[in-house]
Amino acid sequence: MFRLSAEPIDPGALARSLSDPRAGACATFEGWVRSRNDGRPVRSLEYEAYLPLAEKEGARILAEAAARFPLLRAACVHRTGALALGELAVWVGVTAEHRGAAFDACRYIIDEAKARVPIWKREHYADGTAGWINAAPAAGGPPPPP
Amino acid sequence: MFRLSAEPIDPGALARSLSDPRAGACATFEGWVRSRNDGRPVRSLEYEAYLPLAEKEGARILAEAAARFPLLRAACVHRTGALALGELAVWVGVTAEHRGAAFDACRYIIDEAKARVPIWKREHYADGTAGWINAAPAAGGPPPPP
Amino acid sequence: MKSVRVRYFAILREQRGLAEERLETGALTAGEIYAELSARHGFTLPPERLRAALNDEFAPWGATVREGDILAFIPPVAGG
Amino acid sequence: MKSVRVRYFAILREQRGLAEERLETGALTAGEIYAELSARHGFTLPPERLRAALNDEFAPWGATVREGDILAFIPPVAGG
Repeated sequence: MFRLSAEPIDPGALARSLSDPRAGACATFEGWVRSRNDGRPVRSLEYEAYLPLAEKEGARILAEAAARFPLLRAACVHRTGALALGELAVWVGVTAEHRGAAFDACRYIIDEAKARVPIWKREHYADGTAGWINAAPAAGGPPPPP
Repeated sequence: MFRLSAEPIDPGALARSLSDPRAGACATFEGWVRSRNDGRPVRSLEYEAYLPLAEKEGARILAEAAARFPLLRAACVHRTGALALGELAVWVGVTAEHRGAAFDACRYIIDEAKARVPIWKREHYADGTAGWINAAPAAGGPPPPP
Repeated sequence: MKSVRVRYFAILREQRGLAEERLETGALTAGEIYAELSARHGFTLPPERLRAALNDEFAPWGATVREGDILAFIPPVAGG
Repeated sequence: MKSVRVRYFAILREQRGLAEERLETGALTAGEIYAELSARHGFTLPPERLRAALNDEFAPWGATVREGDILAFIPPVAGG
């Protein structure tokens, strides 16, 4: 299940939704809004998404993960709208019988989601300026993780 | 922070305890009691630990992870006593600026904890028998993950 | 000439000053339409940094755009 | 002869029938004490499948055990 959420994400409820009697492992990833990016103090940020295409691409990524790894269930929820420092921006969870598949699939999903799902981040800096991430005319240097 | 817990683990509270304004990533691992192991239906299980040595070895593993990976905070809590199917047996969480370190450190901690911390698992099977895992006189075949 | 719906996101939406418009154009492909709009509005992103989407699905720049299609330009994504 | 506290866990605790005992022994090392106890109680695990711990810290089998020490035998672990 991939979805975009304009409301705060509830990680506990999401993790419970992945439970399965066969599951021995649950790996999760949470992306949090941090107070600096590339050395600049960040005050808040906003996410914009191309809704129908983002949901299609997200569902494709989850289907790919299920085909590549022996997982039981997987979910990814990404926030849209304005977020404060420390808020949960994206949640990924995977259950599997064994931990290798849970970790590998979780990482696959977040790596692909960040590279492919049409979601954009605009950071508001402490000095009052703001900017879209990755929007420079030339792709300069390696893209910052995560 | 590594500890053993005779009481149910609260993953939400643990994840909050890892928050840090610089953290952009939180990777967690949960080990759940599953309904079969090596093809045998499991009814419940119990964990026994060598308390002072388990806590020392767990603390060493967390210190090693902090030395190897650029993480911000890390915690691991392992249950002791009787557990029902689906219950949370072990929780690992790591926060870092970037997701690579969070994933790598989380996996390092659970891999090492399972290999080194003196904790033992006794499974109770649906047919009324029970047995200690990994306790065969000869180490037969690869140890089962996770 | 045909009428196409164009959607803009993120920096392109800011540079265009709106999120969606109806465009009358004689251009044939997604790439030709981006070139036309880019020249008119001064978009800073070159096409090699963008992807095109047609009717809510990714499409190659050479895809033919038809009457009534929804065309979108996807700036480099930055989720997570 | 000296007096040593011996702790048993998991399958060793079951096979010994108790979790801890005080042992009077003339054996010098952790390995010699395990051999003595294993012969007496029929432990199924060979020493190469175990680790020794002395005073709540891992120790080599050749470690000298002294009066009053706490000696533990660690069966193959199985956390998680």
